[in-house]
Amino acid sequence: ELLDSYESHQSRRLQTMVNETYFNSTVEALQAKDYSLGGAMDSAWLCLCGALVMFMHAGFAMLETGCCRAKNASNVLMKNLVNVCVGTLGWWSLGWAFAYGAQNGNGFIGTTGFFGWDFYSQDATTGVITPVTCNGDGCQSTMLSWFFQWAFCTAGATIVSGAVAERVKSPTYAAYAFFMTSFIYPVVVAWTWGGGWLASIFDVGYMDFAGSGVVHLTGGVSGLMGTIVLGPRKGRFVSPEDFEPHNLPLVVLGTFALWFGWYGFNPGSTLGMKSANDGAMAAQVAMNTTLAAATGGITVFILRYCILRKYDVGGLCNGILAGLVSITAGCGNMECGSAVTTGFIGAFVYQAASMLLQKLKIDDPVDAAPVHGFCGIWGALATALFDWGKGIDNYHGWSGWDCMAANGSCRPGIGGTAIGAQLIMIIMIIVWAGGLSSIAFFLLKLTGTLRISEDVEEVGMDSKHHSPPKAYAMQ
Amino acid sequence: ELLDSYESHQSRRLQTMVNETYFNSTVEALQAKDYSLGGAMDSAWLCLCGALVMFMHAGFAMLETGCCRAKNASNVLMKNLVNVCVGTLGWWSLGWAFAYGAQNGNGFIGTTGFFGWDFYSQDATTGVITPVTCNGDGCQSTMLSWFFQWAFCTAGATIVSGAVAERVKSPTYAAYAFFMTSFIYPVVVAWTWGGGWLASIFDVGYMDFAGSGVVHLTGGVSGLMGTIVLGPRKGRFVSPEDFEPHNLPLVVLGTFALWFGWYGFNPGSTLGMKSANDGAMAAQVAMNTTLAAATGGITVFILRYCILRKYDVGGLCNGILAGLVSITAGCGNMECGSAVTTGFIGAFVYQAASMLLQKLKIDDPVDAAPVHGFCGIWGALATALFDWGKGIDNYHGWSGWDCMAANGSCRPGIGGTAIGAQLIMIIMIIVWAGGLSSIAFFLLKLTGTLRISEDVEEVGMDSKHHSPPKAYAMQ
Amino acid sequence: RTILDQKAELEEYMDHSRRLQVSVNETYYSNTIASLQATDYGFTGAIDSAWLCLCGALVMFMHAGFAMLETGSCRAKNASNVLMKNLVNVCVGTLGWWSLGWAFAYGAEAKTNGFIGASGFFGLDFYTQDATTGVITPVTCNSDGCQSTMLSWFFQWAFCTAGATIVSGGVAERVKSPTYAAYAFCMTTFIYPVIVAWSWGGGWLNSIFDVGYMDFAGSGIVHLTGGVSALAGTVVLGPRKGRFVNPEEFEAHNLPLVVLGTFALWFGWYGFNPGSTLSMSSGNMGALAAQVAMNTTLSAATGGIMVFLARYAIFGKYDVGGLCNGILAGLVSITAGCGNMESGCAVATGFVGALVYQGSSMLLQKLKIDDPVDAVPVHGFCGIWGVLAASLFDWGSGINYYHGWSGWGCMENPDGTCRPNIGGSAVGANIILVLMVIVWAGSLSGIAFFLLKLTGMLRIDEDTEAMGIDMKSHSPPKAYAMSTPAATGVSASEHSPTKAYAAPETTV
Repeated sequence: ELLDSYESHQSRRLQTMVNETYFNSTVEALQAKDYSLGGAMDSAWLCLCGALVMFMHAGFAMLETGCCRAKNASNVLMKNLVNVCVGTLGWWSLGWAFAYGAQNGNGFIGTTGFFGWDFYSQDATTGVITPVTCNGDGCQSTMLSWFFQWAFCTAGATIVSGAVAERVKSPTYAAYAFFMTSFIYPVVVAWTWGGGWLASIFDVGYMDFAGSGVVHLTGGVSGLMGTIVLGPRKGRFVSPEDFEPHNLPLVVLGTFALWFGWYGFNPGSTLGMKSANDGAMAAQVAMNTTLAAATGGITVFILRYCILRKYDVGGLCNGILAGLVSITAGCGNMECGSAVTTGFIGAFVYQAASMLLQKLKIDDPVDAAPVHGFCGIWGALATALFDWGKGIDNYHGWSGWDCMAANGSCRPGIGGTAIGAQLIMIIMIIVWAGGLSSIAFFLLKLTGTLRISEDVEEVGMDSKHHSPPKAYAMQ
Repeated sequence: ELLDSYESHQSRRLQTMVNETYFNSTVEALQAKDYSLGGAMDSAWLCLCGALVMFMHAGFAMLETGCCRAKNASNVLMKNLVNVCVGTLGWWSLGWAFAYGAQNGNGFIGTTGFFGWDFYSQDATTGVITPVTCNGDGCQSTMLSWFFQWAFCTAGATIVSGAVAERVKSPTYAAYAFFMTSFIYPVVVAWTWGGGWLASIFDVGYMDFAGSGVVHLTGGVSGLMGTIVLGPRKGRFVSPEDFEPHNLPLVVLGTFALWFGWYGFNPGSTLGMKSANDGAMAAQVAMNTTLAAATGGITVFILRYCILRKYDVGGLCNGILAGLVSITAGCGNMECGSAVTTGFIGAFVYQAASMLLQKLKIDDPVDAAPVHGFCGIWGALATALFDWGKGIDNYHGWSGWDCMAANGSCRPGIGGTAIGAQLIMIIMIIVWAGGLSSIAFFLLKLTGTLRISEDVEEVGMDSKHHSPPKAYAMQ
Repeated sequence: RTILDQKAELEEYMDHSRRLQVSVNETYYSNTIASLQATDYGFTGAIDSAWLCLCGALVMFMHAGFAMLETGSCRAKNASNVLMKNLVNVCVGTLGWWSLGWAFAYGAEAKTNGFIGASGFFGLDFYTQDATTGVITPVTCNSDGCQSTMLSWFFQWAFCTAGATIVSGGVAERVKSPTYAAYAFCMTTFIYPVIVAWSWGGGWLNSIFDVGYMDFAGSGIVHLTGGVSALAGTVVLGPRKGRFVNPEEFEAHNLPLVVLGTFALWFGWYGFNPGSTLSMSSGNMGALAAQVAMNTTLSAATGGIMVFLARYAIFGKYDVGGLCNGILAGLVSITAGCGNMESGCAVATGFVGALVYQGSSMLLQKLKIDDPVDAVPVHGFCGIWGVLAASLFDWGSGINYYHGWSGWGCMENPDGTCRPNIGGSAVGANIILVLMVIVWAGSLSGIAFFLLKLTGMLRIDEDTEAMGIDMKSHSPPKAYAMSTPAATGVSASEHSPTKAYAAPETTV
């Protein structure tokens, strides 16, 4: 009976012990739930951030329209609308596939996912569709990536529309926008964010958190080529006072809309939001973005006042944008003091570039090239120069708050290499986007389809080509 | 002694074993945390998406104002503001209760929750308030639903304000807006989203993910009735050039704001964000919304250019909206190629309807009926025609990526029934909203309180009734 | 038998022990559960960050609203200047908040000395770095979860600069721009942060009367601070020239901008109020945010329609600007109490707020105080009302169950029972908050503006005021150039007949 009593006692205790099968299935259910919540968080974050980035189109449209003359206002508005519509179809049909499709090791261009094919898998027999791709980190739908990156792609293309405003033929620009969003920009992305050859260059890789180089420099240098090939607007350097912004409230509204949208552009570039680290990164990015924007704006404003002895609201707006572009690459791996410095230097870069273009009689109606091109270069450099690490020996790059490691210890002396990688990225973007864009614009020029006739330019595109023939009828 | 040694060995091992009670309480805490996180995610998602939808009011206001004449600009702005204010009170006092209150099986109208009563439960003795209702899926506050659906309700009512602009008496319109938001629209919702008779019709039920029919068709057909009963603005078909948009930048700004807000309207209609499936659905919705908008815009633009040989920015804007309205019902159960097709056809539907109204000399100042009414019909049809399934036999409907099942297997041959259900929904909305609205407008006409006097129409409402007497004083 | 039986039983035991091996080892168990808990913990950090980053962005968009509203409400000849003032305000304010403001407001010292913080200047100490490995830890964790200090900095930055912008409306069209920039720096580095230190920062108002103030999203802390400072500014500056002689010249020059600004502000308020949950880590936080969103909506709509009706009753005209300001009055009124009121009270708050706004707006007119955008009635007077309403309309059942910050339960004694009869103290605490904000912000701003006036740097000269600041000091000299090439004398006069419309402007 000793045994009996022992056994009964024991079995009672045993019944209250956890069986491993039960434990494992319970834990798996909890893990699956967490996994699923992670997917939900990512989607909510990127859908909303993508929407904010999309609202930057409103900003671009208002800013560019306000900066141009009233007689072309409708046309500038149209260019922005057409750009986003055509760009969407370009990104859907070819762009995403070139940028983010599987590269099969070529390091240069993706080759799968045209027209949104293969974005989900369908069970051949049951017909059940699985829209997400899962890996160790969690599940994201390919469509999520498509949507978020779409907003970036069309934003990049819109930059060009500002530079060529008021004199480019509209259908020509639409064709160019398709080319930009389906080939020029996607290939740059394929090299970088898409995991191509620049991602591993020099064994360190480029670092461009949200796209000072990938998006803004690509747009800026293309815009510069466009404006050079087109030549200045008639009379631009004869009677410059005729070319002043026709509606400053629109300019300021556009600037605020862009700044607002940038809180999707930069923080959203964490590309996920499922851990406290993602969250802390987004917070840091938001803070740095804010500081660089404010510093850039006020610095350009003061510079302009020193030069002109007049308040220049348009300059203040462009200064804010210059600060924003400058911080876009390095917002993730800089501390706040460096962000202020980046914005401060970005303001000088912008102002100098703007004056340089003036001097060279290159007519960029909205200063797209100084803001997005030159500050884009500066931003891509700043991200390597102002990296968090302790001096040049502890480069952090994409590793966030920790050094880039090899075999578990920090890799020493890679700061210089990192700067080199940035330089290669900058040069390659200039060569690729600038080269292709100038070829495209030059060919269009040769065929005579690039620039509107003098007559139309004189009268204004609105009254010649638009219905209604004017953007305003205030009386 | 064998037994003794066994027991001591066993008990030592047992001490490191986990007690089930302890385990269960730990697991419950984890489950409760996940459950709670799910509620937090839902709330964050719907609060932010609701805010985006609310911003559509800014879009409507800018679009409608820009489309009208400068002399009535203040009045149009006012109509939009009054609409949202009055509509809020209508939705709070009666609307929500009719739409989402408990129907007690009548299938027609809800009867609880007037004035936000019963939105939370209070313990009679301790006074502690419990604001959430929980079920197996998680906890959501009724106030969350109220807020998100409020944005939809007032947006639906605003559609009408565009159609009747520039000639309706303002207090009359305010009264109508109250009627719309407290009765006409809520009853349509009660039939559909509220779980009423259309939800189970033909054993398949209607399918309208975000409201092509429920919101847009309701608004569009009501607007059409309003504009027919009111008659055209004086001189509209005599000197149409006087009725051109007075401020195109506002029109474009409004379009971008609407498009932006649509990323709350459509993706937010997942009504939750607590699993990777919700997230994947939202991503798909965002992608489809984008594609249809862009396709619709560019197609209308090209159509108009073919017809007019002029660029028509307003047409491009309305084309974007036509695409958005068309995809609103089917954004959740279509693949991207179908979304492009839906937008493409929606553009033709819009353009044809717009020309039809012109031909019939029905004066719809902002083309509200073609955009929201006709494209709303098309959208409700498209959602059944372009369902994911493999042909007509695997209708998915609300089931997401899987077929509608009965007893665990796919229900065959219900695609036709589903189309029938959509037709019934469309017809019932037209009958209900169109009928009630036309009766309301007709009664108001009989009492002479509907339309402003000829004198006021000539001079402009702003200078007659507004302080300040004009919307612009640019000099 | 016994031997055989015992053998069988022992074999059974051996069998049993094999079964025991499949039950769970505690170390394994603990590790597994800890990793699950860590994931959840990480989620709360992620969701907090997503929520506050997005809500902060919405609040930031209120600057667009303020800029459009103020510009539209002023005269065309000063449009550029008003736009500039708003832009400069946010840029300078950002640097002010970064350099000193955040440290004064949220530095840890505020909790101990009760008055002002003193750590975190220039964003220093916002993260910890391991001295040897150089690894950076950007978050501070407690039992609720992890939040980065930078998250708080960002979200509160949007509030700080929004508060300062309120003043820019009150002093518009006559203040010297550099002077205003200097004042904005002062506002964002000291005046506003100290009030925050007293309240949200955990200072002395937090525990006053043993109940503490209640101001959920800042009717008092943000709006009253801005409103009373604007009052000080506008009184010291004096009215615009001719304002009370021919008022019709001072009407809004661009109503679409006013309405656009109003919608942008309303939109941004959904970051301002719901975001003030300051986290989103539980279902309760979500429910609170939903309630806040609903109350915000109701009060805004009620305020707007009430002011509109009141104005129509008084003037017999539709006043769109009044409708816009009514919406803002409703929003300001509900900002303090949106978290501890039910929906009927929110409607009542907006209703009363509309009357407060209209009454104070007429009072200022009568006193010949010229507030171009009615910043003082909207943000100052409705701010006061909002703070009072937050304690008067508390959820609890009667005066005995004050809820305050406790959400949906009563404020409790240490032993877990409801504290009786603290409703009166709560009202008192909020009155103290109102008075202290008025005294602090009003007097500091008044002194600042007065000193600037004495040195002659406050107000633009009469010549500039008559001509418009844009023409005198701006490049380009006017905000709008809507006219045709022909009208501005561009070379293209031969083509001008093809232009279909004439210029609305003639230059000054």
